[in-house]
Amino acid sequence: MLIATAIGIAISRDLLSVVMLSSIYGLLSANFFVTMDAVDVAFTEAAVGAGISPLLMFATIAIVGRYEKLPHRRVLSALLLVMITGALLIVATLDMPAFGAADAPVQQHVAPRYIQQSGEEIGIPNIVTSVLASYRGFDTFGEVVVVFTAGIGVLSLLMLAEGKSAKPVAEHLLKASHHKILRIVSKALVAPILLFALYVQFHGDYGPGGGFQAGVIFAAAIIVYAMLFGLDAARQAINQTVVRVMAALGVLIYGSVGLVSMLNGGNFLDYSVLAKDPLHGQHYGIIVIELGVGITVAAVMVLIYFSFAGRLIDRRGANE
Amino acid sequence: MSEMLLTHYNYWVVMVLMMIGFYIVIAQGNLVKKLVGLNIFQTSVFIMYISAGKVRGGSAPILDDAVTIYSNPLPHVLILTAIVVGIATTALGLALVIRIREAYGSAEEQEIQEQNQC
Amino acid sequence: MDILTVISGVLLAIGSFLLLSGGVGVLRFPDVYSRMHAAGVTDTMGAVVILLALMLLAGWSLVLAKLIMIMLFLLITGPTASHALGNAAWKSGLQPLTDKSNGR
Amino acid sequence: MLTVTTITLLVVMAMALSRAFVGPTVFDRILAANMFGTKTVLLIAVIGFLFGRPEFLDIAIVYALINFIGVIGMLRLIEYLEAEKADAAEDEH
Repeated sequence: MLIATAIGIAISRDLLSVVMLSSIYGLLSANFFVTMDAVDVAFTEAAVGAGISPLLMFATIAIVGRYEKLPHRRVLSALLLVMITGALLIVATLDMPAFGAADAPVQQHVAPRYIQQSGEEIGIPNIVTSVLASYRGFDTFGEVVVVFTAGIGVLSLLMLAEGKSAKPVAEHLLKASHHKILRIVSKALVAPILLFALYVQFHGDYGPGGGFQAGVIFAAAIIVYAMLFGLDAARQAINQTVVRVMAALGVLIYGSVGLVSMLNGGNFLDYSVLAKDPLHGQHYGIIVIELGVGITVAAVMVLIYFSFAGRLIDRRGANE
Repeated sequence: MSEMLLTHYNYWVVMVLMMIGFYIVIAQGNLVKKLVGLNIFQTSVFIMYISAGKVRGGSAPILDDAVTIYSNPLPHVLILTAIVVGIATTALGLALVIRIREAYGSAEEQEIQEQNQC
Repeated sequence: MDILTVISGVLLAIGSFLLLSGGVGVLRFPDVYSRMHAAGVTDTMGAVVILLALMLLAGWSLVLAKLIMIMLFLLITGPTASHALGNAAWKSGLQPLTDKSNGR
Repeated sequence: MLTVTTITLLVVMAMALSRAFVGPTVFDRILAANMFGTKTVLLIAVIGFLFGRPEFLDIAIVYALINFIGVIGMLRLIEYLEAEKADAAEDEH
């Protein structure tokens, strides 16, 4: 089914349906991840692949235009190239270990150690979280910085021309005041979503979840609000400067945990020294770090959405 | 050969997906479409990692007394962060597309190249 | 065999049937509105029935609470989404297929 | 019975997918996407029970929420596009 969807995406020329299909594609791949036991990954893919990324693409399409204009070019040569590469790759897979084999090289290296010892060393049941935040904490720090940088990039690309063409826009469209039912329902939903995001954030030690997922869910709640009550209302509710500061603050929290552990005589991001009992130290470290990750991801997602939507409105204002 | 088919089908699915994404990226002119293709490519890599980490009969890597075999948690960690970074970079790409469209009045590769040659 | 398992099995069967009929409806009906009818009604009902069956399997635990939450969310969001969809389709000027316009 | 339900869900998902392919209007596609989302929620819940680890229903909750958000977002932006089209038509007059 994944393949069928992908082919559909390749064939269709209406960008709207392309995006719709890509959202279905996200849902499908998340399903696949669940059957493959990767619950944390499915969680993230659920929030990102099915929710945020189609929305952003939609916003872009609303700005850029809906249809592809030109016929596909170089189709034959491209197909040929793709076929050859694909064939080579498939030949290469013949040497790969069989699917699901427990003795494949991937399973031999560090994974057994994580599975057998993380329970005693870190003391939290979710191995993914302990690997993410503790064993590979430095990597994750890098990822958070990348997300932060991407946020800055989007801001600097889209905020440049802001205010230049800000004319009043058709009020009723922006605020969607004619969607009474939608507004009431989503008003009722925003608070539970935020609460659920916090649950995901702090329950990440015990079940699937953690900072990345919680951040995305949190941002989704705010995006719903912005969609139905107008961008201005959302900007009033959540001050944009505060969001920007928050994005940086999350990274700062993460980094400073590392520094504190250095001051206490350990290595960078070595939480065992944070408390007398190394287990407690690990717990504190992971909770604080997940918090940092969550804050940064949520803030960056909200910022990205705001700047896209702001662009949309600016452009509309310029048209009128 | 049929044995191969049963044990390696996951890789082949990944390859087909990857090639579809690749095809979209090189053969199509629209920049948004190219980004979607890139996303498909990306997802195929995710699926590759995750299916490599699956252990037959294993269960999700969350410690529980009743479970003895777990799937490999390491690929999960890598892909989890990769997804979030992926969406961030996609957003960056879309922002670039918007700027390009504003500068050239088009999001089609060919038209942009024609304008550049003038 | 436990009576709860039997009941949940029956509920699962009903749910599957509802979903299947909804799927056939979405595939076969002639226009957006009738398709929406097929999908919206069976979606909500089938989902609720299946979740009820799962609740019977779960017994008293955190899982039960989560299932109830899912059910509530689906009950709230499903009809709302259908409403919004129908509203938008109508606003965009799409006419439902009536007897008069049948021979298009 | 759980297995039967899983298979049914997969079949229905395939149906929705084909509707999303064919669907003459945008709304058909959104409808299919929405239906697909509901099916995904159910599938994840059922699979959790099937594999005997039903603790992972959190994912299903997230789906139920995100799916709704996605549909609403798509509809809003389509409304936006329609308004733009109407504006353009007015300009031509």
